Amino acid sequence: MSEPAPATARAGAADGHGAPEGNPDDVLRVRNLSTRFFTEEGQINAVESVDFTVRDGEVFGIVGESGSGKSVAALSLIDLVDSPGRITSGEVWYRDADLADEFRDDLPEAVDGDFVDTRRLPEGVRRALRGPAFSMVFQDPMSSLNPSITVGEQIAEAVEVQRRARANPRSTRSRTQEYGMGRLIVDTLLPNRGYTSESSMNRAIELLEQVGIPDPAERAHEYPHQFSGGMLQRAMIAQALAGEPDVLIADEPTTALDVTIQAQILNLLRDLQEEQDTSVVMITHDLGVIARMCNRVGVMYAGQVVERGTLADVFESPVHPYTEGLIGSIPDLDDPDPRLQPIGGNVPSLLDEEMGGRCFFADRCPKAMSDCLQDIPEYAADEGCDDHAVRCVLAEREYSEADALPADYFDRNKEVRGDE
Amino acid sequence: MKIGPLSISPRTIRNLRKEFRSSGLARIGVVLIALVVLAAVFAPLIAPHNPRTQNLDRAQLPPLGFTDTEQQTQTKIVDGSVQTVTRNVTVNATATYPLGTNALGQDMLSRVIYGARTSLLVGLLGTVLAALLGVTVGLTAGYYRGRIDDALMRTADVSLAFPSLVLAIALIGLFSRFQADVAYRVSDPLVTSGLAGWFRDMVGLPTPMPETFVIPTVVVLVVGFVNWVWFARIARGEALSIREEEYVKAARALGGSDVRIVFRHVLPNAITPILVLATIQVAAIILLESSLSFLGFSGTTLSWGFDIAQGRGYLSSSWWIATMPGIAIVLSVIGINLVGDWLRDALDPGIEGEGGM
Amino acid sequence: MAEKDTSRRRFLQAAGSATAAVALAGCSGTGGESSPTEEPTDTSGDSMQTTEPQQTIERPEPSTRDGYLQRANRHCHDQAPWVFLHRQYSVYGVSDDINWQPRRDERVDAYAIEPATDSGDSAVMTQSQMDSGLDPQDHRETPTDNIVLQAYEGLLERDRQGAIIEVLATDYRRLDETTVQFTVRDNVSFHSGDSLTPEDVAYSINRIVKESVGIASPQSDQLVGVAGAEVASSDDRTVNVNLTGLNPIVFQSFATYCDIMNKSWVTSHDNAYINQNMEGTGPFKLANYEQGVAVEFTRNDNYWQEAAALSGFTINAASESSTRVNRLLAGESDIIVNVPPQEVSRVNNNDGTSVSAVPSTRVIFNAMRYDVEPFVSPLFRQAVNYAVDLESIVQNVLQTFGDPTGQPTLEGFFGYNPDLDPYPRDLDRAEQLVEESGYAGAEIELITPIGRYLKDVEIAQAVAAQVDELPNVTARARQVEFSTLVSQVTTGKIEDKPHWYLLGWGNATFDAVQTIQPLLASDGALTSYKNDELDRLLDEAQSLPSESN
Amino acid sequence: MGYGRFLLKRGVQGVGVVWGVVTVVFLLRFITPGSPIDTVAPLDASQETRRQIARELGLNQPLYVQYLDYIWELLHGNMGYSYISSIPASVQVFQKLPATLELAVAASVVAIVLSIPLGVVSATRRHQPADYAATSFSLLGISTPNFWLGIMLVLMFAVELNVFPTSGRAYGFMQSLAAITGPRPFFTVVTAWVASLFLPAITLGTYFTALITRLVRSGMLDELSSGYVRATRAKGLPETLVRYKHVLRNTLVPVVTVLGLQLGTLIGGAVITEAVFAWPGLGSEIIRAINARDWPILQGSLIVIGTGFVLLNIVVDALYAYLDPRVVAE
Repeated sequence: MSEPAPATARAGAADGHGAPEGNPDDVLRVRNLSTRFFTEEGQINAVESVDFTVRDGEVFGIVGESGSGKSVAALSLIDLVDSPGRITSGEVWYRDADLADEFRDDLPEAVDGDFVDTRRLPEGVRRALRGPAFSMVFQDPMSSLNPSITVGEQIAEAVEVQRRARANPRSTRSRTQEYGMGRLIVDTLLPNRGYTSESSMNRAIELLEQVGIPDPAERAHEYPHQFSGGMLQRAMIAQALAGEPDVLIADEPTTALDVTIQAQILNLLRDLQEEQDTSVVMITHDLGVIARMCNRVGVMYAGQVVERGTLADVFESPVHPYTEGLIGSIPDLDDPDPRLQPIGGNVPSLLDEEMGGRCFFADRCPKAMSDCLQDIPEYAADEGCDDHAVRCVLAEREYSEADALPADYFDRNKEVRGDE
Repeated sequence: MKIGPLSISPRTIRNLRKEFRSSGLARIGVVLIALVVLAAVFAPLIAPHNPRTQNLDRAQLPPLGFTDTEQQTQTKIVDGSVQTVTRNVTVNATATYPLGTNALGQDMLSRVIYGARTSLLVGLLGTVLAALLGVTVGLTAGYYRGRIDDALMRTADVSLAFPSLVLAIALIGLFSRFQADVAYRVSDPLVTSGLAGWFRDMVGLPTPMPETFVIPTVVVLVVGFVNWVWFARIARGEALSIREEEYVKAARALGGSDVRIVFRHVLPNAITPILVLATIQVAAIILLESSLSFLGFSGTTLSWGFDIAQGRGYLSSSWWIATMPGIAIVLSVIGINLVGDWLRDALDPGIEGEGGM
Repeated sequence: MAEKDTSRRRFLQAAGSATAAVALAGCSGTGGESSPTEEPTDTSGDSMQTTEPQQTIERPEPSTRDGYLQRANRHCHDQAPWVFLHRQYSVYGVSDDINWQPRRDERVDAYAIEPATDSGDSAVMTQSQMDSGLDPQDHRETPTDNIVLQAYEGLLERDRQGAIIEVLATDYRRLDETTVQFTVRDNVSFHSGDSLTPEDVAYSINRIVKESVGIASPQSDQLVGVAGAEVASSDDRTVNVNLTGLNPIVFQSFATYCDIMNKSWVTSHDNAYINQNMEGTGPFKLANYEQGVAVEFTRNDNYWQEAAALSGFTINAASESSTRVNRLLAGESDIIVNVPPQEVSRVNNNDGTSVSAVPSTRVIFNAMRYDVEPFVSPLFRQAVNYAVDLESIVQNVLQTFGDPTGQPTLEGFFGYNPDLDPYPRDLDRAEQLVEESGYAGAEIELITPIGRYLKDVEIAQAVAAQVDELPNVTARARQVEFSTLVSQVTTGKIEDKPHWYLLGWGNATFDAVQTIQPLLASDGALTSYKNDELDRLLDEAQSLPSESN
Repeated sequence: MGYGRFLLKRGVQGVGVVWGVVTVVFLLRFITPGSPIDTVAPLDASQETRRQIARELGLNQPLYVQYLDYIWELLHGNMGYSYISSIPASVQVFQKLPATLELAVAASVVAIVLSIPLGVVSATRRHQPADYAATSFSLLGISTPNFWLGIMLVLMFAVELNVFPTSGRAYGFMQSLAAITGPRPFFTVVTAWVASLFLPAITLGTYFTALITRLVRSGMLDELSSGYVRATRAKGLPETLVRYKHVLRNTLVPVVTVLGLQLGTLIGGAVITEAVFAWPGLGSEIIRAINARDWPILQGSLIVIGTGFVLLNIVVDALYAYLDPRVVAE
């Protein structure tokens, strides 16, 4: 077993043996996860050495501006990063005793106690975790459902794939049942649906009912374009729950919806989460959603989790100036101080070549110091509590005017480097 | 950039540049098209021989790099039966005829170069005609909608029901019976001005070039006429959506005349997909023209399709006669298609596979 | 006398115009006349004569029909209303699996084919086109002829040498000036089993010549001068044929035309049926008919003569010569028609196939309209002839499958003038003649059909290129569809014709008149020329008895 | 709107288009120079004969009477009689139709069987050798005139290698079926039939293979980047299902539309392929009819093609609506 390692200086320690230390309630421990996109313009470091944990039955929030890498981080969890993106390093430890037993002998380095590192599992197995282990709700329900297949059928598919998987748990083949082009041609020409069964369709209808869709039996046979946005998001949630996942990842589930609908969907998610005791990773740019839904929260900036901890830790005693800025930008009804403090500057480029070895927030940071011009590890924010961690030198020392960088430091450097 | 009343936004130009830089294929396409255009325009300057001049003694010479073992057959009729004496003669290629010669001893390279003229002329003129016709119909239908739209689009449906090649051979075949002149002969300015002669003397190719060039007018008219539908469909779609734009509504509210609105507002905004379609259509019409000349429905003998049809009878003895013009067609159509892909990727007008051969 | 002349004249004129389309289209109908009547006399040392202006030489008035026709040919040679080109050959590709000799009249009779190897006793022929329906009396072109003649027979036919032989008639004779009598063969049955009766023969003749009987047959003019037929005696099996006047070539006509059909079969079916089925007396009967695709025959085992050697015969078509050759070489076909010169060596060098060729009855020429500038000048017309290198065209374009000509009439025909040689190539002389004609600097355009005659386009392009070499004439060739050209030359009005055009003319009668009359006499159906002297020579020739007929 | 009503509406529109086709075909004879009498009458026909022929063909009637007559006869299945062979045009045209259909169907089968896997491979292995090969092939395919391709194939496979017949059609589909019971050995017949069909089908099919490969590739790339693919994967659906049941199926929607529009190209391609291979179909018939001015045959052929085009487009629309339910709703 691993030694008790301090939360400090964890970032660089990629020893790769054993799951990171944590709370026994953890269901997911993400460590040092990096995802990069290799584009014609260059390498983009969308997710950079991210660490966090998710516990049983809690809602973990990831908050950040758009472009901060939070969606990519979510996709990395479920291994859905598309080319040209690739997860380049890191571990995703997932607690599943059965799975751990199965691989304990064959892949000892991927198993630690009840935890398995999904990154080290064979791809087929990793894929098989989608549905029963992880599932995801996406931002735009309109584009996240196949427009040419009925809603019920799509949910039934999700049910069916798990039904088949249970019948033969470790064979990925059993889920496809040789569903290839030949079968597609038959399915296209003949009006029967070759994949799903009647029972899975019934289950789909149940699920639709569960997420609060009226007349589910009829609506199951309708197509996505016949649904309203809110209804569609409910259907998406039903689809995501079809596999009874341990971890449900909700990527901006309410952003594309009317404000009035947003609350309904959040309530639904909350209710279902409590009912089914599922863990939820809630990804949003909306601090209000975080405040309302989450137990713990991670703040992302430029691909990194810059601060994480319990809701109270982060909201009430933020350490990182970025977190402070974020929270400062919420109008607080209790404290009618009219002066909001928006964060100056723009989200930084994630192009590898343009990211120096420094705190990425330094160029926008009101408290930037010369210490910030180096790689910043993760520090424990509060003594004795490794739950609240922050990537900022301010966790270790006080801000000092003397070390402050000149206001135009980054502008000058840009000119020197000749960047646009 | 300003092209007449049509403006192309800087963003479009930037996209074009970006796509061009990132796509080697687009560059190949531009080079191929440039070659074809240069060959077509400057044919009288660069063709090594007069494409019509025959030299029966030099017939069926192989292209450079090949030798041909020709079986010279002397035939005599004795009592109604043929007696042949065959001897094998090795025929060597000469640099004078780099692509060989055909059965009449005409230089294949010169014919391929002049054939580019016919293909390009018919391709461009036919496309312009089809575009004028189709865009007019399409804009009218899309702008006025209602009954006019219905009537015009049903006409388009009827027109679509006749495959363009079938309609083209029917029209050419039926109309050219009594009016034998299916072609219009124009004088070649490069030759009549003496420029070609001067240039050729200078580079040491003193052969006189044909003073006139044949434009197969009936073919141009027919290919233009049979391909208007594709333009009509695109233009109509664009007009339907553009007429709902606020600025068009505003122009209408201000009492602008329909013609003015269409020309000032609708057409310029519909021009991108039309241009992309036009590019693809040039390729389609070049293929159509070659098919027509291959089938013998053409107004000129200086055409790739015609040469292929002629060479077909010599496949076993002189494969190059049918092969060279075929390669010319393939390369020029590839060039246009590559440029079409480039424009489509850069401008993204959302047309796919419209327009046929 | 004069009246009689006129009527003969008119008769020939009608015959000429009627055969026009047929002859043009490459479908000479008549069988080979008896072998060439006379060997050409020795013409050595006479060649200079042909290049002299002939008008200056006094020649005695001829006294025979042959003499007048030879004089007419000399006139044509001198006045050069055409650019004289060549005599076309019929070139076949033949598989070694069969024994068969080609005929001059372009007909392929499967009865004359014998299997040569034991690779089966059926054969396939590929011609350039399929039939225009199977009614033997409702067509007039060679491809259909070759199909219907396998199943239908006439009263008389010609053997390979061209002599008239009896087929469905056992006897034929002239009763008086306007009546001839045929005796119909007994014990002949149609494919259906019906017996051939004199009634069938009379009906078949009437179906051709009388519009009121059956159909308006396009073959009526092939039997021109025949008014009708009736059964003379059923017991004697005789049929009398009534003529409109004295018809010197009536038996020749019947030896070529008039297939005999079964009257009861014809009258009980509609045209569509008759065009898709066959009911003849011939050595083969129809097995399968796919319109425009193929016709399959099987042997008629009840044939009145010895049954055919082949058990089956299939005719299909490919308009592309290379396709036909490929079929022959691939063993898909046993006989193919019209092998182009460039394919000859391929066919001959291939194991198991060879080329078989005969000179045909077709002459290829470029007509020059006498009424338009610059062709109005005989000097200019001669100049064009001198400019053409006929030798080179025959050698290089036709690869020797052609004989150069210098007069309208082909060697071996009645009226052929053996003293006339083809024009030699003489560019200086041609240039000088152009200057003398006063048309220096003329621009002329030769119209040619595409693919109708062997290498027609290439020949026209060669001619144009050679004439273009004259420094004082610009010439080029332009091709048109054959149907376009035909529609222009057959209007009967000289103004509708192109100024200069390539044409071929098949004349199956082996008589000079059938070429000169329709093409060059001032009242010819397809004429491009008008000259009183030539008309006079023809009139004289037609008023005299013919040794050959 | 229900599926049935949707089809009914398309059907009614189709009838209208067919009527337009018939009208155009009828008028074609009057706007082109020359009279049918010239085709039918002998060259030396008298004025009386010509008048007689005009009466027989009904040409002495006013235009609208001829038009109504023509439609009336058409409705009774009568397209007139060939000027050349006297055979009813309907018989002659429908005799030629199977050969052309056979060619078109074979080419479509070739195209679909080859192109969809090619397109799928190309899209799913983007920027890999397989993709480059498929992309190059499709570029070449849409740029090569099919008559030239046909000639080259004949040169290679029929003349040089002698593995396929050079031209013509052996037996045909129906005769091959009949050979099961018929006197000819079944295997020989079918082999000959398929062999004769092979090169023409490849010649005609190549353009469409290339075209569909391109459409499938670009369509699939578009679809693969759409949101539902990620969602479908996220719910645990195996890649095969994602790729075929979801992505490919949606890709086929625009492909089917374009193919509907390209049917004319298919028929036009068939005409020229028939000319290259001496294939005895409708295309050869049309060229013959044009050259011979055989109006009933030409008109009949054009009407059959036009009607076939309309019918096939209704089928395509039905398929389209089936694949993409949003269409019916519009």
